[in-house]
Amino acid sequence: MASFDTTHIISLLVPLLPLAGFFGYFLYGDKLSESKVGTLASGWVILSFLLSLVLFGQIPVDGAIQVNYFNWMQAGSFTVPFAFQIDQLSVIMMMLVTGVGSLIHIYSIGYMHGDNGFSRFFAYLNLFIFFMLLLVMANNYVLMFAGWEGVGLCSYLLIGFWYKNPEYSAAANKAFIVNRIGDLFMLYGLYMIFKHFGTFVYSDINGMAQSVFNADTAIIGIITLLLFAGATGKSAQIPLHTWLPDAMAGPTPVSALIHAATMVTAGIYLIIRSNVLFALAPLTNEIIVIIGLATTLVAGMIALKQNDIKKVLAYSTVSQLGLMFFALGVGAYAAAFFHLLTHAFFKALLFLGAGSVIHGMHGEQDIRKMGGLSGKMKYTHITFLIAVIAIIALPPLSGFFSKDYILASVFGKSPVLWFFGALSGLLTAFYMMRLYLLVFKGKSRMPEADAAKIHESPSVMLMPLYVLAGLSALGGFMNIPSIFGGSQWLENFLKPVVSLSELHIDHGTEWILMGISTVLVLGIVFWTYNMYVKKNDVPESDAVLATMPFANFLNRKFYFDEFYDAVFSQPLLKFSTFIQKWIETSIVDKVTDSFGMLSFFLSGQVRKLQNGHISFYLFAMVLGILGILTIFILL
Amino acid sequence: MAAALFYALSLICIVSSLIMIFHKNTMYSVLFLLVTFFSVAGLYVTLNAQFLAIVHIIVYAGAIMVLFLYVIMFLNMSHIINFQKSKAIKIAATATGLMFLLVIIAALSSATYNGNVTAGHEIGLASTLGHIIFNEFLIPFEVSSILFLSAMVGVVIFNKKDLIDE
Amino acid sequence: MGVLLTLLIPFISAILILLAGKNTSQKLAVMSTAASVVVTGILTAMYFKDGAVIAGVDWPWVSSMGIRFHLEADGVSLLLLLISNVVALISIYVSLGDNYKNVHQYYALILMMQAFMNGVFVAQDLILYYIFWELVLIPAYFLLLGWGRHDKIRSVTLKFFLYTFLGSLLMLVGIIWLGSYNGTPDFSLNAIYGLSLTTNTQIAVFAAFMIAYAIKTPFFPFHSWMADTYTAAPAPVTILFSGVMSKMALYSIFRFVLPVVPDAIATYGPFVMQLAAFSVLYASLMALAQKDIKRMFAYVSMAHVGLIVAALMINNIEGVHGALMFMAVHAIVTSGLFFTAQILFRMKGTHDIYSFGGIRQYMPVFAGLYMVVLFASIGLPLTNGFIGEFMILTALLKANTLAMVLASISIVIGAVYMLLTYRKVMLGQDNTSGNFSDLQHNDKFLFLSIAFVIIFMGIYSTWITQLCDNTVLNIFQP
Amino acid sequence: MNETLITPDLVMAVPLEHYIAVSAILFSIGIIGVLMRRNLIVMFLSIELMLNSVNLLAVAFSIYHNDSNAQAFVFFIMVVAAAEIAVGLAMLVMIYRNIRTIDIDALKQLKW
Repeated sequence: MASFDTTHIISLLVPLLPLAGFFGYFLYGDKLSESKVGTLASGWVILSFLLSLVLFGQIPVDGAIQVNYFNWMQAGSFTVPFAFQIDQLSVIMMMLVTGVGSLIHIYSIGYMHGDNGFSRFFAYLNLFIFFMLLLVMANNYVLMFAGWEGVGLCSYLLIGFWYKNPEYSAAANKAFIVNRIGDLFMLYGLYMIFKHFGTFVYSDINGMAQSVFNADTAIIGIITLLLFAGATGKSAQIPLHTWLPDAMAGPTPVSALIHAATMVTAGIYLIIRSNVLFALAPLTNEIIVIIGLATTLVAGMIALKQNDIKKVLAYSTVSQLGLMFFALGVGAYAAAFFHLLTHAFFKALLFLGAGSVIHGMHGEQDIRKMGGLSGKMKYTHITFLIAVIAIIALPPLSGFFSKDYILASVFGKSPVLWFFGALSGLLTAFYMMRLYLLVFKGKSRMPEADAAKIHESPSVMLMPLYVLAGLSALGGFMNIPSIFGGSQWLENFLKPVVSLSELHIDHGTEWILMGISTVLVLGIVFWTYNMYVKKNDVPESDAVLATMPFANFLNRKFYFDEFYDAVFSQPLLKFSTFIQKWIETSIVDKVTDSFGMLSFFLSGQVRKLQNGHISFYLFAMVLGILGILTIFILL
Repeated sequence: MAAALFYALSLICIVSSLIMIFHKNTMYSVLFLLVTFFSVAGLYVTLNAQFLAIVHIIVYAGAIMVLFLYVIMFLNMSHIINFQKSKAIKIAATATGLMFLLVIIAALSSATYNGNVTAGHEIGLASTLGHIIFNEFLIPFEVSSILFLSAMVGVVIFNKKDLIDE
Repeated sequence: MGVLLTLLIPFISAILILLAGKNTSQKLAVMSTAASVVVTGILTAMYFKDGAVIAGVDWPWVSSMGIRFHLEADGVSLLLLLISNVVALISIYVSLGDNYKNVHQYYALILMMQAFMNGVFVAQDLILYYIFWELVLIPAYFLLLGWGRHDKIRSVTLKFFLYTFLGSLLMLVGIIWLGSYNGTPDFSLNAIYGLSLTTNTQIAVFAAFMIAYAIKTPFFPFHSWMADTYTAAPAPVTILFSGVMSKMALYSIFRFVLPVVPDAIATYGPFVMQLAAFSVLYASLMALAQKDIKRMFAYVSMAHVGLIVAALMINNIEGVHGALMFMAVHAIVTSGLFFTAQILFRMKGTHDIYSFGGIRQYMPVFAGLYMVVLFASIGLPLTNGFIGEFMILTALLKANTLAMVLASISIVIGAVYMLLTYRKVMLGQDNTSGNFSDLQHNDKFLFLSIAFVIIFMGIYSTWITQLCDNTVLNIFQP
Repeated sequence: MNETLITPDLVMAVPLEHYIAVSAILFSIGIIGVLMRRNLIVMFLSIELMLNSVNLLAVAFSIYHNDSNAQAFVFFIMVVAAAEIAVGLAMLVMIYRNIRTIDIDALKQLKW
């Protein structure tokens, strides 16, 4: 075991501090006041964020910090170390997790005010931060998987946070189980990795990838496909995306932290982390492109019809994640990661803004019943607007840079793909504008009494909004493309982890593409403005959407839930009952019991010989003697 | 003459025992068994076993038969008893008995024994037997008296009415 | 002598309890099991310190038959002793919360069972082993018959007894065959290890042993005694059954099958492996269909032991280590599960899942601890359930893909039934009235300890591997 | 009493096989009697007949083999037979008292 220098201790403290917060709940959760609990819980994460900053400063230019603690599992040739690898990729993720995490902690102090489970909520959030840090800091797939499942657990706990509501706990179950299906494939991938690599450590695997690939080309393809299947579960890609919209049952800060900014991006992190393997699996990459594209378009279309403010954002998240996978599939790892970061900022902001709206409206989530909130919730409105502009990718906010980067990379691969990517951007623009306009603009569509009660959120909730708004606005400057004379800092920083994407297109084309998409987005903005604000007869004007072909199809979210219910859930339950009824009781038990019954039957038959008739016994005796004598004679 | 005597006695013996088992009246059965006993005693005499012949008559004809008769009188059963087994069982019983006979005959005919041993003159005499019983078999002899005693006690206990009723 | 102590302490305590009567029985039982745990702990510490096998006693017994009274504990035996005594302690602790009739007899029988089970794990002579193996059945029988809860308890008990007993008879045939294989009877373990058997003999012995173990473990299709027995037995006894009694069979596979009949395993091991893996899937599906929570946990336990059998059949170092790890894991986790069922039972007097609901709001501590056990059972990382499951399935993929796939589907199904049940029982609104005070004193302490061990083993588990390492290496590199 | 009341010639006039045959026949008749009658008393009588046939055989062998031990055995057999009959008849009386019949087929309680 390596000696413990400061780096060891710091990198251990980063995840342990939030964990301490979790265990602290058992010590002080019931005893301290709300504000103290909230401050403490946020404090752990903020400390952790600061330590991440320290580690950020310590990263060597061309390598990673490896910190080994002890062996987690060990048997023969099978070893899983409990060790961290802090490199460029993970340190940014750490900062993202702890940074956004602390903002959301602070926000929650206001949002969860007065809730029965106030301190429990913070304990869960702290635990989540711990697992997320474990996920991104691990130096091997198994430890990463521990974090991976752990965040799933926290997601389960937080979605079902208001456990008295059976629908919420059902949503929590669904989230966990669907994730588990993905995790099962991921586990297969892990087993395959051990079978062919004999280790789980990233650096070893990356070193051996080429030789394993040379030995059998199919293996890397299978492994990457399985890992990707795991990623579809966690990152809510088709066909495992159905849990994420339901997951909105949790408190809104949870949606912002887990289901927008951090956990759901774990799949993208995983693929970037394994980019050496994925680079060797062209077939997998094509599947990723198809799945990513399908997800972004399908989710975008479903989002058009949603009326719950959080559901719209949830499908938007699915759609954006699909876009990231799309980018990963074409090999634009840095672009995907860039979008991951900017998306984390503006989507967290959107959710927190939505939370602020819900908070202000005392729990109302239906956008048809909102409208004209811009006057009543000024600060929320401004920050929300910034986020919307960022997500629909208007320059110069962060979303513009990252989405443009993706689209530019994709165009280098194939213009057709670019078209679909741009289409997804237009869908985004439409539903986000619809959401924004219905909520903040136009006339108020709620009863006067309710309207009067609407209030701006407290400053403890607004402060994180400001910070995130700033990040959403300026986050794009992390990676200004060369076309604007930027240095592409992020991409260069990630170089030790991710090879530079080679899909560069010339600047002229890039300008044209950028122009086309921006103009189209602006067009959508005006169209929606006309539709939802000018006409003033919302939501009836949504009839336009209703007359669209497949409207019902969209409304029912492509019947995914119904399909899964009919094809998997119900048959599984029926099948188990069938087995219980027909195999277990009718065959297995019967066969076993039949041995007992057979002996009962035989003894019953033999017992008839002992019928109590003396004359019968006498006959039996004589015949027996006769038989014995006969045998003696014959012998 | 002796052979004729043997055959006559055997015939009486067999016939009377057959009547014994087939007769419906229990009383007659007992009486025909008595005939059988006497003819068996006669056979003992032809075998020069006078002492056993006498004991036989005393024990069987004297004691056992009297017991049977007492019981019959006691149970008041001198009438004809009508319960009979079914024909099939009777035939089966007869067949079984005949098969038994066949098997025994077969067994004995296949056995070899030294037939040329001269018969002893005096082994059947009371004095000879008395010597044997009181020398070689003294303890069994005494034990048999205990057997009688216990049989007596047993019988008394069996039929003590108040013990049963309790 | 330390090894002998692990047998004598519970046995003598059992007699003392019988003599002392009802009033002191609880105290004596707790003290006795605690003492056993301490003794085993000291032995384990000694083993870690010296690395040498803990010699026990080696007395001649039936010399003409080559039978010796030979006890000895190596690493694996120590692990199983630890499991057995810790589970016995848990079982006694669980018992404290209930009132049993003839309480002194009850505790005496539990301790007696513990003593005999300890004997199984340290016997170095096959006949001695067999005697302990069967002796376990006697207290088990009376515990089930006397304190079981089932409307047909007699037939359940009879089925349990006859089924497991008849299975063991085949094993006796195998033992005698092995012991007299060389002409002069010698049943010592070393002699058995030294035999060079023909392939056909190996197959016959393998079949004879495996049927006994398949019934005791149990796995599909030899499990039909299990669900009724586990459900009918009082919770502490169920904990002993699933926590230790099933381990007897698993340990025996490790000790008496793997090293003795390698050729037979090479031929038929994959079949047994796939059968056991199928048993995992089957039991998981069965668990999904149950409405009785204790019965469901019984099938969960069956799914887990199926996984262990599959791992043992891999017959290599990684697989065996995974199996041994999972034995320790399973002992703790099922204890926790059945304890949960018992706590629920105390509330409402039933195990029916549908008669519960909304308990979490009254019993937050219980809800949290139940959740720890639940997630350990479905193998969430950083709980011990993950360690064993992951080690086993990794090794299983290398050995047999079909078996791995069959066994691993339970990862998803496990999550389904566990979470559905948790939701039904703990979440939502309270739908009935009942006695809902949160865990108190003993129960809280015990449950916290179980949860602590679950998480501790989930993070730091290599000590179990180290404990078993020498023994495992001896088997695979003689 | 004259010791030559029955001479050895007289004894040897009939071959041993004939004695065997007679006792075998008697024994078989006894068996038939036991099997075919329902009357307990007749069954007892048949048993006596079988005992007698055995005694006869024993005596015959004893004479033809010049061995007087067999006759001692016969003596003891008679003793045992007498005791047996005494006890047996006592039981018979008791059975009769209980079930008011001596029909063997009425005794069906001889099973568990």
